[in-house]
Amino acid sequence: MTDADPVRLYRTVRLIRRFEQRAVELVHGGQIVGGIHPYLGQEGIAAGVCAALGTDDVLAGTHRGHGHVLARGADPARMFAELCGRLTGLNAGRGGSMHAADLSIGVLGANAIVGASGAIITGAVWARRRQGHDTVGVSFFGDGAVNEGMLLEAFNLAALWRVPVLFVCENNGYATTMPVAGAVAGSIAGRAAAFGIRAVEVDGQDPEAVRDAAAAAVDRMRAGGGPELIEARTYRFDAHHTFEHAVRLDYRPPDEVTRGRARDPVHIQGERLSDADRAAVDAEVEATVDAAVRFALDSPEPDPADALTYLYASGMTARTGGG
Amino acid sequence: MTDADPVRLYRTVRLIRRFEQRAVELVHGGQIVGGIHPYLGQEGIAAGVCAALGTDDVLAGTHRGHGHVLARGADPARMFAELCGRLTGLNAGRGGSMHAADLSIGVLGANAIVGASGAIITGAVWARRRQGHDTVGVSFFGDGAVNEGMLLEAFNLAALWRVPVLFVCENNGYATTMPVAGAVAGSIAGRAAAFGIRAVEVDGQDPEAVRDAAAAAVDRMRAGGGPELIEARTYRFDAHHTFEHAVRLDYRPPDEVTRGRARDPVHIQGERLSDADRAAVDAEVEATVDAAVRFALDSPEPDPADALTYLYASGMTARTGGG
Amino acid sequence: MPRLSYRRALTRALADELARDEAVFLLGEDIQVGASLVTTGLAKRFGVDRVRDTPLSEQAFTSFATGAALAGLRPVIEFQIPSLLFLVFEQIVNHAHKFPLMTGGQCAVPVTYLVPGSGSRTGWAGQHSDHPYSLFAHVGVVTVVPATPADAYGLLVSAIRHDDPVVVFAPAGAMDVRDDVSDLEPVPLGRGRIHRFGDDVTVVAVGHLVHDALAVAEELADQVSVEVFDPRTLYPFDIDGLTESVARTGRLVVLDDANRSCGIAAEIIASVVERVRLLAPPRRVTRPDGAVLPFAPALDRAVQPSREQLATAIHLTMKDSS
Amino acid sequence: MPRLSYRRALTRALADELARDEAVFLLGEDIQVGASLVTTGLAKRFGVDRVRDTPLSEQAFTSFATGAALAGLRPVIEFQIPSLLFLVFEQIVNHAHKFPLMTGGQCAVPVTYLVPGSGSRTGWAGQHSDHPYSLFAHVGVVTVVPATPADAYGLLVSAIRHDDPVVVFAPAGAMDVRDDVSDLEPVPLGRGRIHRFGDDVTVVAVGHLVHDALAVAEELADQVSVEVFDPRTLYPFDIDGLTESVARTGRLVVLDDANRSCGIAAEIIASVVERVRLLAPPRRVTRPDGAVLPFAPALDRAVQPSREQLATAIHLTMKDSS
Ligand SMILES: Cc1ncc(C[n+]2csc(CCOP(=O)(O)OP(=O)(O)O)c2C)c(N)n1
Ligand SMILES: Cc1ncc(C[n+]2csc(CCOP(=O)(O)OP(=O)(O)O)c2C)c(N)n1
Ligand SMILES: [Mg+2]
Ligand SMILES: [Mg+2]
Repeated sequence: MTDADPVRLYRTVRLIRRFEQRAVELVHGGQIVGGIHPYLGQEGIAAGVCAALGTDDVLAGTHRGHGHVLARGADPARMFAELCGRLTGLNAGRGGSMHAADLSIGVLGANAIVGASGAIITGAVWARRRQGHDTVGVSFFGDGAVNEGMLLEAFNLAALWRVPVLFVCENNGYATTMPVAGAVAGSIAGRAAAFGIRAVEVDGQDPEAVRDAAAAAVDRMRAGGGPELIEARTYRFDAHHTFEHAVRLDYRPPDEVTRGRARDPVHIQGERLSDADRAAVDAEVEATVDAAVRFALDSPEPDPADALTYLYASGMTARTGGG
Repeated sequence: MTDADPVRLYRTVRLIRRFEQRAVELVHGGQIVGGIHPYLGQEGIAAGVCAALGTDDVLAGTHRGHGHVLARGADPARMFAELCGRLTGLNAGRGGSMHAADLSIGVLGANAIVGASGAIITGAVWARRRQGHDTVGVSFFGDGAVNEGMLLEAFNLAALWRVPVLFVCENNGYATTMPVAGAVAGSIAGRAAAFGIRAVEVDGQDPEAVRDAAAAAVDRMRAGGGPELIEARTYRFDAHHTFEHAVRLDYRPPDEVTRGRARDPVHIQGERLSDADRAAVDAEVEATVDAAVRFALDSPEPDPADALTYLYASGMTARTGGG
Repeated sequence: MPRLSYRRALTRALADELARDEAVFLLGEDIQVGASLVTTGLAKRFGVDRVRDTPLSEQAFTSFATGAALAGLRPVIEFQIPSLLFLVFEQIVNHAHKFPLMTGGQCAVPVTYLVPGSGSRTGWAGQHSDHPYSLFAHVGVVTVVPATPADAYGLLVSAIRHDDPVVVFAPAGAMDVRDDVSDLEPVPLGRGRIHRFGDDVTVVAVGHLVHDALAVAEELADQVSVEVFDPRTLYPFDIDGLTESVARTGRLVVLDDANRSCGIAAEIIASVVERVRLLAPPRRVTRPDGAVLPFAPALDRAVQPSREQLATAIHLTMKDSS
Repeated sequence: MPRLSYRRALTRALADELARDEAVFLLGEDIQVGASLVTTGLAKRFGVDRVRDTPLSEQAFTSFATGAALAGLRPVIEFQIPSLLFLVFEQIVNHAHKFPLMTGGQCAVPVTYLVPGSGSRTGWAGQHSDHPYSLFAHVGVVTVVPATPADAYGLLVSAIRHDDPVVVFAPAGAMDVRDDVSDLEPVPLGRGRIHRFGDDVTVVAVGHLVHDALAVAEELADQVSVEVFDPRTLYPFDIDGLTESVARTGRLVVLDDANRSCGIAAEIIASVVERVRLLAPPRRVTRPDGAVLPFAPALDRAVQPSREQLATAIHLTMKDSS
């Protein structure tokens, strides 16, 4: 089911890039409250992995999660609306940047807790397979997450029960300000391998390399091969969180940042298109993003009276807090 | 500082064996309330490891913890008193079987939560070294514990910060009724190795083999080599918990039990002594254990009025629960 | 009428729900063999795929259940020790509980967390003897503490069918209670039960303590007429049912095997005094603040609320209002 | 007099204790750079060995602190998010808290858990906006929620010097409060503070809500005389101080940014009505039951207790007793 089209892959990478740049502007403009963790620089990973998925598959993301949701095909307009806290948002304005979800396309959600998604997606994939679907799942997480016990437990569970989950570690060199070497004893790939999980490293800045690695893993998983891990080496082009735009935290050497930003997935994939194709995609993406932002900003905000509407799926209502 | 004396090693193994057998009797007699997790069959591990430790070292154990406490040199009389809930117990009757501790000799405690001791001991060793001691630590745990995220996190922390902790996995083939193969993807030693922790497997039924492996590890650790892991292959001769003596749970094939019990650390180490030495040790241990049980049963019970005496180390008192 | 033990009532509830609904499955440690004696026979009857033994990875299997629930199944997890709920507190409270709201109503997380043998199991000491139900009432996860075999059956069935997460505490002190039960049926969540009518004072008792409250009520029957109210569900709490009772009796005593500060007893008192003018100050008999159960049996008992304390509290309440 | 922000007061407390006592050290995520803006400059001054950045392994580093405390040190852990306390709940409640009793008094576990920015940080949504202090009051871990810069300094210092575990919540809503402070000194744990005297009603407000309570009290000053009581420590609670206040005013309203059921507001009401006969039923203004903070700012605000709700509660309380 892999989508091998370089143009569509470029479009996804470009869409995420422009989406994130606009989102940062909306943060600065006060339309997005609370800030975001920009996915800038890491677009090739979400785009490449999602190109290898079929419609029955599911994924779960991270705090740096916009790219995963968009690459899987969520509506950018409803995504912007979510970030702006609007009723038309994917989560009706209840989730925001760190919880954007679209279960209708198998996006179980971004997740603000580092390392949390691995076990959740393992359970979801296992359940869907029991229900007769040929589902595989993807759990995205950062280099920091491999130090969370809950994720390592999930590695074990998925391997033991041969649940086809592709664990995708986006190694951008830092967990907030903590460099990988200061946090990870041994290696990331080696950690998965210890659970009998096949692990490969891939250039996360090259969308096609990611796609190919993911496609091969997905094929093996669908054939019954059990979970796999991809460590995608990447670099975060911007701050850990937009909060850093106001408060300078000193932890990445400027020349490292320069070097890191030099390998840009948008350019790498863009080079593979004709100038005409690329220009067409860029224009189309620009129009999409423009319209999406407009949609979001024109959308109504939810009514404070409905603040607890979705608290209980069972329809139970909560006692309010007034005196 | 390794104690290479085979007689003393035999004495420890024998002491634990007889202690546990008597403890089981006390459970059946109702003098020990709540039951115990007998260490029977695994005596060689605690005995062997502790023979490799010096006075400044610290250890933490498990729910199956009597052997660790005794091997480190705690008074068997006060240990029995603890199991019987007496004021003279190591913990003044407050801890019981799963929490027996003697901080005066570096036993930070048995621990009822599987996988919990690894990080605690890592912190304790790091702290003592900062205070100028040449301390190494031992964290005992079972094969079930390697599936607990908190223990895997501790592996990472100890390896990263090069804290000399010897992780001793007592692989007795089962976590309660769950066989290792049903619970551990990959291998136990491989899991440690993934964190850059040197790992060896050893015959846990041979006390000298355990001692030698531990001594070599402790030497390397004192020389600055960072944490290590020993996987000691062993077999639990008795029930997971004495509760099983009343309720038969069917999970170990009888012939497996027979085979497992054939390799007995008491016999293996006993064979290394002259008959006279062995008889002398046996008699001395018998006298010790007899006296210890008497001491325990003659000891007073704590006063219910003091039920919360040690609740706060700061001396804070708790509001009581009466009406 | 057949006599059924509380423990077997739980087994029956699990079996009936496994049989009724393909989406139901069990997860836990040693549940195939049935080490807790609750899941006995279920693996044989329903297969090891639906009665799944897990490695000791509480956080992962709790979140695994969340994921399976998101995909439409109805997992039931057995926890061997109440304090294991501390270990998975994040996974329940920060994930399972929050997903419906955070996704804007896109999903439900119908997971049941069952703790057979909560509270003191004499001799199991500090880390095995907690009764942390008030924590779940605080965070707003449905919390059930059945007192009788019929309620154990009926509430567990309702928990499994409920579309939000539910924690079911089966107190060690109630596990061996037996009762004549004619027909077993679901018991609605959030509805209390008056076990004994009385005129002078309403005693609210939680879980196994219902039986103690009934015993004390009988003991004092010639001096004071005690009504015994069993909330059964601690969250959401049947405040209407309780208010009706206290409005009649005018007096309130709560008997609760949890720590005192911020426990369900505090909530009950606060909710009642917000609504009803009492004839005497309310009283509560609870564990002490910050309780850790010491090992020695006499100390373990001393930290738990007792019948004597309840009788004293009832007497004092009557005196205060005379 | 120098003006000091609440945030800087925390920094000052950490620096003073690091300087005063070699046994003190800090652990946490991104504390060397100072991502929370609380530990700024400390790594440079005291070295990276005493201001230790950790991997994302909350459970391990929390227990590492327990071990270090058992060996005689006094660790302070910074948690970036209140819900990380859920992740280490077991390690704090089942280990650090229980060790002294379970070992029969052989040890102490003097660890401080500091959460800068607890409660709602507008726009951080469901998993970053909890205020779980009542959970710690229930289990019996010392729980501190300072409202002012001087108290933030003084209570954090006392927490670090205390021989048992202490959780310090520094509400996001208070972090930017500035105050004139002359001399900073330790503030005793367990002692409340009356911020404003009044005759008609005692308002107990927790953390940042103290400032809201004071504002409402001023607003209503010509109609009702409001006393504002700040418990500062939620466990152990200064019930004597509060009883004295309520005995004078005869009325009680609690303003609390935690979930309603089994929250500290319930405990305060229960503790007071056990001791004092009120002139009107007590009232509480809290988050709703089971609250999850929705992302959209207006919804986020709607779930938190408001000044309007407090003013209404005060009015109703006065009316009830007239
Ligand atoms: C369990 C947990 N611990 C800490 C945090 C706070 N936090 C949010 S993102 C982050 C860094 C994550 O690093 P990494 O996993 O490498 O992902 P990246 O941000 O680099 O994409 C931290 C510490 C959290 N959200 N969850
Ligand atoms: C975290 C945790 N999960 C579950 C339990 C219940 N439990 C106690 S011992 C045990 C099995 C432990 O197996 P293993 O680690 O192999 O040690 P063994 O009993 O074989 O010595 C279990 C499941 C527990 N005490 N702690
Ligand atoms: Mg990273
Ligand atoms: Mg084992």
